[in-house]
Amino acid sequence: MSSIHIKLKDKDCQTIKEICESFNNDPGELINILHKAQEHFGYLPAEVQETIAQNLNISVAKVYGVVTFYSFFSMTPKGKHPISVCTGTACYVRGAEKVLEELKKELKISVGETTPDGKFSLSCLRCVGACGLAPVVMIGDKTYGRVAPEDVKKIIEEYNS
Amino acid sequence: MSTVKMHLLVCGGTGCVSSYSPQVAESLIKELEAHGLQDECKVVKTGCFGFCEQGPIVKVIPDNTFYTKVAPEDAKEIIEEHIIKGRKVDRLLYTDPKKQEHVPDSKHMEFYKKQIRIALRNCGFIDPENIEEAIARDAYSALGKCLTELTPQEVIDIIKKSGLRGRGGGGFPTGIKWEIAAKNASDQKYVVCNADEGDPGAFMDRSVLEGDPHSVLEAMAICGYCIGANKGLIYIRAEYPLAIKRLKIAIKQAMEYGVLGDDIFGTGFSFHIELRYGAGAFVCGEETALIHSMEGQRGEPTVKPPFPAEAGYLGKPTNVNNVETFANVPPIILKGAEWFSSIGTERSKGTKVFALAGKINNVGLIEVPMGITLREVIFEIGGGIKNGKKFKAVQTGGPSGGCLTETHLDTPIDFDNLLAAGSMMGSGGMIVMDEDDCMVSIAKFFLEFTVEESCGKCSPCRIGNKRLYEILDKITQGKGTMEDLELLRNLSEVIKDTSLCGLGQSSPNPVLSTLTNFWDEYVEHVTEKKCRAGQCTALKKYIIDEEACVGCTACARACPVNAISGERKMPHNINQDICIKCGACYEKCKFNAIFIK
Amino acid sequence: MNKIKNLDDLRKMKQDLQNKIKLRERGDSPEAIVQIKVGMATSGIASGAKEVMNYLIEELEKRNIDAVVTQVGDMGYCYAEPTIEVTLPGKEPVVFGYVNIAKADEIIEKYIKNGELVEGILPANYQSID
Amino acid sequence: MSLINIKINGKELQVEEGTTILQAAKKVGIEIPTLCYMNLHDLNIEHNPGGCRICVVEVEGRRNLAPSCVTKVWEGMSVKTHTMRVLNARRTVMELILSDHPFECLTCAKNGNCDLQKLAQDLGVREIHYQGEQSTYKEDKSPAIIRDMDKCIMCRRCETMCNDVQTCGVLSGINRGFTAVVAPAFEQDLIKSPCTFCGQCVAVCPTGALTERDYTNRVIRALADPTKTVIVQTAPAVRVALGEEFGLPAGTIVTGKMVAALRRLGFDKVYDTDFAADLTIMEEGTEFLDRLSRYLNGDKNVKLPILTSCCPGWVNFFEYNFPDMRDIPSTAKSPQQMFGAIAKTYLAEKLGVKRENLVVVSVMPCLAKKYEAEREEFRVDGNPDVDFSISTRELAHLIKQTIGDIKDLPDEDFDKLMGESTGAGVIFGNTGGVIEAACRTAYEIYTGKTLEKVEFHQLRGFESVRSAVVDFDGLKLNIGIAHGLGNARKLLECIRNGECEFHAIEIMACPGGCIGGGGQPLHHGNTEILKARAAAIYKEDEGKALRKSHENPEIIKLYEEFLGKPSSEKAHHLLHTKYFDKKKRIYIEK
Repeated sequence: MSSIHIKLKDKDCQTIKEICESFNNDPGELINILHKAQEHFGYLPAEVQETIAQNLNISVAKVYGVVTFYSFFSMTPKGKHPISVCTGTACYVRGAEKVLEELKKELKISVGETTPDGKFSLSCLRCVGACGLAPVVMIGDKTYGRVAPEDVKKIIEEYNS
Repeated sequence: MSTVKMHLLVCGGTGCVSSYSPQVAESLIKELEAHGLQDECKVVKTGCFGFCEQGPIVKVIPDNTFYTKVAPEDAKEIIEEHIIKGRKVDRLLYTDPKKQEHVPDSKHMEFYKKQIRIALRNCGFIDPENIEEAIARDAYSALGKCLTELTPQEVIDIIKKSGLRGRGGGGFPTGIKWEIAAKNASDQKYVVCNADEGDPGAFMDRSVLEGDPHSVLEAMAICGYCIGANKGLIYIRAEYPLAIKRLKIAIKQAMEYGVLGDDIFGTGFSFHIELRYGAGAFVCGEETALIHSMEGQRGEPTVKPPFPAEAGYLGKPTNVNNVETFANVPPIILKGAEWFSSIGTERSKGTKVFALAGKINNVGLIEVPMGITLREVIFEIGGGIKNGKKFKAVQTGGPSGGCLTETHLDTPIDFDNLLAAGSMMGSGGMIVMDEDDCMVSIAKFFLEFTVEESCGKCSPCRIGNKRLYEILDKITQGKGTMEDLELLRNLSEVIKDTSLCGLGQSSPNPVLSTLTNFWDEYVEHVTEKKCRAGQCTALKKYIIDEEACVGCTACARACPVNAISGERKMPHNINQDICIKCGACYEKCKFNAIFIK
Repeated sequence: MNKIKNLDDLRKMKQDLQNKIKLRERGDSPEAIVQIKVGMATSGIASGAKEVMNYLIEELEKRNIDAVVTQVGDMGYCYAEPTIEVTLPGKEPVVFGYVNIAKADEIIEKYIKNGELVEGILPANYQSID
Repeated sequence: MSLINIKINGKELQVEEGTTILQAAKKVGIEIPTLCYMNLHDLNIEHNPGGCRICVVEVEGRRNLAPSCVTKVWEGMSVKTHTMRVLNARRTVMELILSDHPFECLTCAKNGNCDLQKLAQDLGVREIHYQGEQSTYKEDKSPAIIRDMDKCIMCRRCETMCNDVQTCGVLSGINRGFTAVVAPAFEQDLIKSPCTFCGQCVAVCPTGALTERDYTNRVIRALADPTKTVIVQTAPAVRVALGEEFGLPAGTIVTGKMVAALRRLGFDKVYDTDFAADLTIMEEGTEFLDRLSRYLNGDKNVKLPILTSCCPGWVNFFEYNFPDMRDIPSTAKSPQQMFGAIAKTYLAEKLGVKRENLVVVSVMPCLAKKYEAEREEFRVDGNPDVDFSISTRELAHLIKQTIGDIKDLPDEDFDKLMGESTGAGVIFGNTGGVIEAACRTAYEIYTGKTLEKVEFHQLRGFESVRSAVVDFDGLKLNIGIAHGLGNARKLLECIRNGECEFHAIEIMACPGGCIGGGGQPLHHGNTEILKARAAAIYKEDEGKALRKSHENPEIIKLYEEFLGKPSSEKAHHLLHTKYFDKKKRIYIEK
């Protein structure tokens, strides 16, 4: 997993400390703690994981092992407009793959990447439960249903203006 | 109170929410207020109606008018025409796909006719964020009955007698599971609700949690009473924000009303429930993996025994059931084991919720009695295949299941029949495929999922599934051999036979079932390099119809690899060796002279 | 907030709350109870259909009769407005014309409670309107 | 324990409840192949994740095959271990594992000593039907350990050793599915991790994924260089294990043949680390007595217990994990480094060789010694006190490449000046040995009396954490001993929390002490081998004429001619060191 490096400010370390304390510094709550930290920082850079490990008194390798196990956790910041394509079965049989290909072509990035300008990031989701609207693309909190590959350009333009 | 003469139920499930049902509800309220009708007509945001295909849904009570695809702008017309003048808004009514007629109310919809709603009894009926509506519908009455009238063993006996089996996939008898956990003595035990619904294309658990969270909370408390646990944990996907929100509200309200917490109903029994979040790992649906995940570890399954009922969460006896299983419990307690077991088949009692999706007219969530046939589900409830195409297969059981064909359409659906047919019940995903779906590609799609979701702990699953995927990919690329088909089968068998957990033990099912049911299609891919569904890009052939081609050269100019040659005003030709099958020529041709073979 | 201290509290609360959703439960299985449709088109409203409807809803509730009252558009009997259609469980629908409050009371007491016919039934050569 | 009746391949037998199928089969002589499974029962380490699925067997009534290493028997169980279904499964799984393993056997460090290779042969794999993408990772070359994760088969023994046994927490399973592998945090190199280089991961790795950094090439080059004087020192635990590499039974003492072999390899002088061990006792013992007497006189600035510091894995461990307590270990360098420091000063002068032309090689049972030799503080103007440290295994390779075998070599003696040693130096190789050696000397210096019996049996044994009382003529000293870093952690936490009081503590990073070091011939989980090595160490001690460090004539001479007294200024300069706080070091690449 590639990662970018940041320097944590004292304030950030304090936030992490508080998150850990809110879970009694219990290593059993690691996943909940990571959720909170990701909510706060937007992603989980190495330094954040390191600080969590110190607070919980567990090895940072263990934290990293957990972070890399779960697809919800990310070590790279998402774009300003995170794009998620549902690749659940219902969306698959209704052409999600072609929509994904089109998005990759349009944004010139692959899944898991962010555009150089930090505007868009692309990821896949397993079923957002809007199977009736398949294929579904989410940009931020907004859901686009029945998306055809031809629609991709137009949708992206909404965010480019 | 009695002046309220109408209710407008607006679906607040995730599907409808993402097509703006909250805004619809808002507009309706605004319109009602504008006409001074707010006391006569109430807008209620409910859980999912199941009919997601046509969302957002607004249902008018008491006449059961079922409005589909309602936009916020439609609110004015609904209020002014229907509510005030009693005239239904025809254009928003559901159109029957077969008869092409508007259906006046839900009672006349094929979609609902054959359904029996037990687990979904309150979904689309009550406001899930209001415990009072749940209580009015008997919530916590079953818990009250258990705590005051029945011993734990008596409750277990009722569940055993009802024949309820786990709805999460395995189909293990719920009563027996509870009994084992009850018998393992310990100072602390746990009840865990598995809400880590991960099957791509299944969302029944989420619908229950979003539409009727109290039924799950109540059932967990009942389970706690039976096995001697006072703590419950719900392991829920972090990707379900709405369900999480509603669960939190429900837990808070239940605590306030005293139906959860300490000394419930003054009986001395206490039960507390906490939420734990999943983080995107399908394998955590496996109960040992789920427990490790709740303990803050990598969600890697461990060998059973020991079963969670012996040593589960934090090493303590733990009973894990899935959401739908729990949702069935309160009605069984209230209405009796006989009532429940009168529904269903010999060995599969009650109902099952399915998420119907794919190439079908009525996509949505349905609850049907066990023993119903696939034909009834697909062609009656589901309204048949979309766009009048031909039915090809139905995939049940998600990535662990298999593809069933026309020959299985009249098989009664239950745990054992599906297993015998080479698929499984799974959590209830049901994806319908038509003639445009390539079965090799479908198997590949599921394997891609498994490869990504395998935890990597045991070698057959970690490497074997990857190799299965690679062989399938090779076949869809037109590079497969007959020997590959043999290897696929052997490898599939070995992975099933040797994998550590349920994920690997069932992951080859999509391969095996398609190999069995669609052998010809595999052979075609291998020997004729042909994909009859036209889905495998590498096997597509773009050919110019010499009769239709006028030699305009548009295609030749569009071809990025110069595979098209021909004189101006003469029929052109595509060199198949050079063609990269990008389809650019096909799109450019104005004379429909290029066809795909 | 009333904390539920024992099972009786829960049962009582359930009784009290049932009204909230009674409408929906009745709507869910209308064939088992009395169904009343009130013609509510513009002409109906003008001729007092709304008052009749409110009266019916309130009185049925008071007199403890499980019924579902819905409004429909023009029933095709403009001359006899306001009109209502009553369907008793298991019986054919019957349409009454010129219904005012007094008539409504009579319909409840005689036809709905005892199945006795009441004056004012309109000819049955129509189709029920949804 | 109740007995249970089972049937394996038709054979009926009774076994204790809780026995696994694997153990039960072994009882009746049926060998079920295993790969990820590891059982170090004397050390209470059992690793059975059930991950490789090689040991699967057929159990009557069970739908799928059962992993025999974790499946416990039940009454009436009927097992078949070698049916065609089982063989096909095992062979297919093996093919799968090999399909994701590089075919580099010829150049692999583990060639001929690889569990995977042997198993593939045993299972008769001749062709790999399932080919496809192979996982690739960047190679991680630390001064001590090389990680080549392309060869990892995810048995995860290393993870167990690193986390459960040694509690270093360096390695963890990361990623999932096909990309799952064992790695340090952020897949950084070991050198940037809190790795102690104890080498226990290397010792248990069934493939070539984890191996020692091989310095034999550098040694060969030095030996070939006529301008260099190359000398060698050999640690106590090497001589009782080297023979195993040449087919001798475990516990065979090959000191003399080892010396002969080293001479034939071309080393100019062959010396003994045991000599430096005696020197360590002089310094550490003096420091201990000094701290003890000040402590007894009520000096509040003195901290007890004193902790031994001769194990470099242990030193790394407390620098990372207990930096707040780094003032309590003895400041005495390890024997390897004491040897180097004296060799490059005193000896260089005696031999008339310039420091930069003197190459000091050490043969160690240890991988952390390689890292220790590279520490900045053990250099003078960039020139290291110890140039290269090679493991017992590397020495064996070198001998095999050149001389062939050691069995027929004559027994030869170490060279003079730094070759003489006492029994006290020898027992450094066992857990409890350092503290016993220290007691032998400290007792005599403290009491002024001669020990009647030099053995302190209360300090010996295999128990992971031990405590014993040693009577210094009325002064009762509480001694603590731990081997294995996980046990060390327990002991240190106990001290930190003020829950236990000791005067002195010996800690060895590896289970069993140096005889079980990460550089020793692989014991493949057989603790009988460790016990035989330990017994041999004590036997060597018994055979020595001198058994107390302060009686070593070469040591006496060294102090007389060069160092003055133990703990003198010169001794401090050359033989003592300081420790660093490495906890705060951020292990993230900048």
